[in-house]
Amino acid sequence: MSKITLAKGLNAGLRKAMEDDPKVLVMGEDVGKLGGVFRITDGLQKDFGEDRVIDTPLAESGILGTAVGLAMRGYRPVCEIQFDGFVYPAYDQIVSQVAKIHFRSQGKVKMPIVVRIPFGGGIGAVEHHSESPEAQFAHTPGLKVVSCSNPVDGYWMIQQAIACDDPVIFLEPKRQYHADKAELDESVSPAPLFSSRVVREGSDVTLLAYGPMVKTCMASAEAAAGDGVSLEVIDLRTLSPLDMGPVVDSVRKTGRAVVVHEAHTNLGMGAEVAARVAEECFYSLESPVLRVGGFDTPYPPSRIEEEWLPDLDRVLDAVDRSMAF
Amino acid sequence: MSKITLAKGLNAGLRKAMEDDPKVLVMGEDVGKLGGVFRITDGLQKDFGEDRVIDTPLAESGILGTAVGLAMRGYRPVCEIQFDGFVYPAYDQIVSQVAKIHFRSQGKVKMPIVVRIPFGGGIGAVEHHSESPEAQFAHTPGLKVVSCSNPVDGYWMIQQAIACDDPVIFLEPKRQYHADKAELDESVSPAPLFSSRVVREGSDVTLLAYGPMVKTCMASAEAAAGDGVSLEVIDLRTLSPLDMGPVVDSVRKTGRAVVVHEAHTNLGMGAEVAARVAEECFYSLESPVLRVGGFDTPYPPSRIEEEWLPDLDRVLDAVDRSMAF
Amino acid sequence: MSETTTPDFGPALGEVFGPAQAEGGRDLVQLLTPEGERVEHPDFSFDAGTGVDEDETIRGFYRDMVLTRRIDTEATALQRHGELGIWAQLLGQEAAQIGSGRALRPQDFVFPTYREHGVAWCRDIDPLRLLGLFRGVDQGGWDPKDNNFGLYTIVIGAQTLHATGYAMGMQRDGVVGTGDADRDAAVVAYFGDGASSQGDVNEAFIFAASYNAPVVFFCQNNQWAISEPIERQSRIPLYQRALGFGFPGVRVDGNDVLATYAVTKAALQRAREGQGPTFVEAYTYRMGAHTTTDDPTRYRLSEDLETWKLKDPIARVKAYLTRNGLASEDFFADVEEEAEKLGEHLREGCRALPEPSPLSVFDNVYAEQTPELAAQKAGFAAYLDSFEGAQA
Amino acid sequence: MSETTTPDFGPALGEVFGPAQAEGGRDLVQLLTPEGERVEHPDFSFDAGTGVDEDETIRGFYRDMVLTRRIDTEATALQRHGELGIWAQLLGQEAAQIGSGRALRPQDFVFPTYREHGVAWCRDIDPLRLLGLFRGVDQGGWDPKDNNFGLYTIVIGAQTLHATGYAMGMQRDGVVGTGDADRDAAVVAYFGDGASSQGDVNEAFIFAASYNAPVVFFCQNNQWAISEPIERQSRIPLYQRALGFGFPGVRVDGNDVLATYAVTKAALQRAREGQGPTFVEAYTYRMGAHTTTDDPTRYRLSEDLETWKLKDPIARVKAYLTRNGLASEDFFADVEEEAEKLGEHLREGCRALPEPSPLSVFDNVYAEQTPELAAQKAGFAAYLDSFEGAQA
Ligand SMILES: Cc1ncc(C[n+]2csc(CCOP(=O)(O)OP(=O)(O)O)c2C)c(N)n1
Ligand SMILES: Cc1ncc(C[n+]2csc(CCOP(=O)(O)OP(=O)(O)O)c2C)c(N)n1
Ligand SMILES: [Mg+2]
Ligand SMILES: [Mg+2]
Repeated sequence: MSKITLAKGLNAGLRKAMEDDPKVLVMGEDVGKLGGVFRITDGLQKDFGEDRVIDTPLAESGILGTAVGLAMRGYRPVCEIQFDGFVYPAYDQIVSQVAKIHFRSQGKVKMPIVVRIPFGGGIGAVEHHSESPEAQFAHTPGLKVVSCSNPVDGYWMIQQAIACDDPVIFLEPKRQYHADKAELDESVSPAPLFSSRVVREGSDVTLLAYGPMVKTCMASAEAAAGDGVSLEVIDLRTLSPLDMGPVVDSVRKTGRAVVVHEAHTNLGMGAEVAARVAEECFYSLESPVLRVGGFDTPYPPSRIEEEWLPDLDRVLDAVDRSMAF
Repeated sequence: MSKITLAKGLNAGLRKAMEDDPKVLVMGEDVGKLGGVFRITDGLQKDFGEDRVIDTPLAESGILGTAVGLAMRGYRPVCEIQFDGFVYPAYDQIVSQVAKIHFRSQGKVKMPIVVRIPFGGGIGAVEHHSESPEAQFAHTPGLKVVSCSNPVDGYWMIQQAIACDDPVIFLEPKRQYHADKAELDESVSPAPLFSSRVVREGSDVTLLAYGPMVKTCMASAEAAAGDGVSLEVIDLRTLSPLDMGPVVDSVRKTGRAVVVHEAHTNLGMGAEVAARVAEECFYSLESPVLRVGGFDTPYPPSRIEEEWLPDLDRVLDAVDRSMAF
Repeated sequence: MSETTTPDFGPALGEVFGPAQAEGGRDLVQLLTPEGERVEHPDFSFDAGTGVDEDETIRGFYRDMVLTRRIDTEATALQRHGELGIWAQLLGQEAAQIGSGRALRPQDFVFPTYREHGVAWCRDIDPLRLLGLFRGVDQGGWDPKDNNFGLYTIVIGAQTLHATGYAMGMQRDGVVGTGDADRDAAVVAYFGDGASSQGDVNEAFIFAASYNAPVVFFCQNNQWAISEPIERQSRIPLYQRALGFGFPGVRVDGNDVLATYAVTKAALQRAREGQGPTFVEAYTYRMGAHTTTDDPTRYRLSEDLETWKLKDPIARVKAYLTRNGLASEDFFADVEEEAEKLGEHLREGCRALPEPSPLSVFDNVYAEQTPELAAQKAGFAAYLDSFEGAQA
Repeated sequence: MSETTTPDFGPALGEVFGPAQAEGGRDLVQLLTPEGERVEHPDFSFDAGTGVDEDETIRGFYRDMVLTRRIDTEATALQRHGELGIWAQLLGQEAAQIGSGRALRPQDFVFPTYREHGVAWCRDIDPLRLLGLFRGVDQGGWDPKDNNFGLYTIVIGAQTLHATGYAMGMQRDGVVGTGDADRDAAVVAYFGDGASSQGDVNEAFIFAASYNAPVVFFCQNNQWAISEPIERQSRIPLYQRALGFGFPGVRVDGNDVLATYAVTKAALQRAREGQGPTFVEAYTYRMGAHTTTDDPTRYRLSEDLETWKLKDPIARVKAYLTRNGLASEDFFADVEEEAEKLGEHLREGCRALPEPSPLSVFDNVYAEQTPELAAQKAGFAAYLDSFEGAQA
């Protein structure tokens, strides 16, 4: 057993997937010699060659569009989008082609494409480098959307996403890449890709999060415990489809829920979760599902990003409001 | 006073805006001689010339990108996207440039751009011609999103959108273009652009809709009245910002709400409205806000689109479920 | 400081503007004149292949074009009778499609737009299958793997990137430049003159050049993108676009099936041999409306139509065959009869196309169905049953 | 049927590949050699303008480049000291930026990328303002209208379309081709070699050509897009891209300030006169890292760096001025002193840059604030106050 970072977990997962299946390709800007600006593909081109680890011209629509053709030819492209804010030039290919070709062809053509997107803020970057575009993809039928929150999930989830015959938008919390290390025990088989997980049990309020905000929620729960407030934390992991089972069970127990994400609150994942929880747990709810998200403004200059991003205090503030209802 | 269709109302509104302000430009594919595939810009190039009514090369990103430059130069471009499904190639320019430039420039650069999008289904068209992309824009700070539901609103709202100094995504229910006629009384001054409106009073359940679904909800209310069920119908008109005032007032009164739209239910406008209503009307709600939307599948082949689209029966079914709660 | 006189920047604009679209420009490759006369070209010649009867081949082209046109007129009629929601006519583009389609080998792969009915014919797609999309019963009724013919793509230009990626896949599969004629393969990406303005199409050129991918970019310049003339998209001959990306471009008379065949065959050969992409501009004309919902009288002159009628792709082959006694009256009669049968097949088949069930919409959203969607399907099924119940 | 021999498709690939990037290729416009010798070019010559002292102008270029380089080294140091989050270095591209920047007239408009610090200098933007974006206190601290210099754009290629649209606006404002030197205006769109692959950039070429817009596409080919060499983006000299779109392209020695000035000035003149767009490829080299967070040793050889050091844009001008006695020791000393002062200005000014308030984020989302957002701001203000309270 070894301790690994999220970056290492993803890198090892990609390597494993490429070893297991010769059809797996990695493509994107600077993924070759450089190993990606975050080094997630570090060493892969050296070991698997330029035909399988492809440095592409600087054009995201081109990356996704050629990935579609490669998938039709039987390959399993893993496309790296360098930063969240640069996925939009590829948005048309993703929502009108990648997402629809299986449906259009009545199931005759599969699209086993993974779109890796380092997402979220908190790294002191300039504009377009801290976006959270998950809702724009989760709203699109035909796509599956997941986000890992820790090194071990990173290692397994990227392999599961690559093995999936459907297109998967794979959101990586870039702030966590080199943050914490965790034990990877290969002998423990992973949970299914499209499943949510209770990562901390509690009885007063349910915190729902994914990606970078799971850590924030765990810290909030720890702090709350000190004040005698018991928070249950669920790592959603899968955003489309949502795995509502654990969520409903938890809220039926606690009667209160707070959804936390960095994405803009308006029409963010929190809206969908809140709407569903309200519908499925109507009589159990002692207060409305509250949302703690990025404000409905563009992502701010980095000097004030920490104030803009949801943090422990804002989460606990929402918890208080929920319990005061 | 004259009776006009939505198509005529929009055409007349565009003409009025161009007469009132020489800086107003119309640009897009086939908007010139042809007057657009729906004839919304019919006759404008003839009367205002090729410099103000611009047939563009076949490239949506190019249309929006050049519109940004024209706006910086002091013009007010009104861009026509030929069909909803073809706005995605321009998605990057819209969400990363049009939406952010005013913020990026700390208010020094205004973006008075209107993006006209004929949206929604029900016209027996092929793939990509019946999409409802509103949520993907409403989630983006910096954009304002509105939808007209009738000829008179069409006439006024397009002029108000063009007069607005912020970028406005203007969604036109293409199915309604040539459907019903309405009296246009120029002497009656219009409601503010970013306001919702109660279009039918009722006491049992509140129906919330916009664009093409307003007509469906009005018909549903009419039918329900026959069965002694009183439905209040609100035409949201503005999707970002939302005008929650009338919605909250109504739900506090009825205690029940159903949101209706053609867009996919998952993360559609209904999710946001449901989340907000739950938060603002928690103690008034006698049942959870229910949603009637397009299914979470790609838009279907046209022979089954009528079954796929929300209709009177599905709305009333939701009303029943709401009242049975 | 306006005394500055502008120095020479290479090709003078006058020169560049000159041949733009006029008569196809000086560079048009033609092997069969509108009058039906064979002519020579320094670079390209019609070669049916060793051991293949040339006349037989040309009669085959004639048959293909007549039947393709019949598919088109029949489908147009079906739309008029309300059997199709819309139809994209190819009238006038038969030679561009048959000439290029017949230059393909089985192992090659085609990425069409929504108008490649003639190419579909060459790929042995039952024309009936083409109608499903326009009737609204499906979004493409064939399996691309069966005939190496992709589904129709409606988002302008998107398929050119798919084609390039597919060609990159062929390179990785080692079926390019092996010298084995039955093994080496290439891809053809069809697109229109209007599509040449899309970012995706230009990115496809970038990727294809960068990886030297075996793809032929086959542009049918039919002079119009709905109501917009080619001049709005490009002020120089379209085939010259390729020069900006570092691969060859050639303009061929798209109404000349022999020239289109010869040029496409050569371009495919280059691709298969590993020499990379080629841009082929088939210079033709959209004789019909953009689609059955379009009204061309709003934006173009009937005179143009008349001049192009004189260049009809089928008439010139018929003239060539008859004048040189290469086809009998019987031959032409047989083709006509075949066309009649085909028409019947389409008329009857169209009405018989199976209607989709409302519930089918949930089935192929994903290869691995989600519990969410399964539940949504069950709920909708129950809802629909509730009416059955009501009626019972 | 592989007996088919491939006919001539125009430019043989060998020929096309040939000059690709080697030594800038046969077509490089150069007026000042790396050794500091003036040379002639058939099409372009350095002309400071009537009544302007040429030596004075060249000394000015030298000063501009030295100060620009100082801005760059100073900002790089500030980043190392944690005062900036990141910095995009222009080391080596001074001549490309000063040469083109000085060719501008006040009424022209510039659309930069994130690296045009030298052009900003020419537009009289206080370099301090450039730091805000990289320090993270704002996203561009100047008003584009003040100096006709747009905000830095980070999404690769997006600004080339903005530039084209702005140029279309100039056409509508009647400030193109009037013959009035003080009135006629043009736009310069800066972008990089990597950007040339983006759909947006190619669509900008399409629109500019279609409307003959007065825009100069100024591409700094610094050989690298982060870790990817120019060959990944284009297998032919980039300036030839323009030929595919029907307007002239020219490759200039981007390390030669005189040649860059002459070529850009001529291209701008064409644009202002209404002759439409021009593509200028400034052939240069990114001597530094892509940004301060990049590590070029992972992907390129130090030898390349060494060869390019010999082509330093500043050294050659200094050599020219000294060898020909056109500048005194004092002049060079003064410039050095000025640079020192500038460095001080940046060091002190950077730390003094005003910090944004967390609440400011709500203020410029819209020109017309929404009730929603006003409420969100009020709520956040109250939330923040609650802590003040706590601390009090
Ligand atoms: C991205 C996109 N924008 C707009 C449209 C609407 N549209 C359909 S066909 C067409 C014109 C295409 O012209 P061209 O490429 O020349 O092909 P042709 O129809 O002439 O065969 C347009 C604008 C579309 N299908 N996709
Ligand atoms: C659309 C988009 N994709 C990716 C990036 C990330 N990125 C920033 S700079 C860069 C390389 C740009 O290279 P080039 O155009 O040659 O300009 P240079 O940095 O060399 O000046 C990349 C890939 C981006 N900013 N925008
Ligand atoms: Mg066309
Ligand atoms: Mg570069």
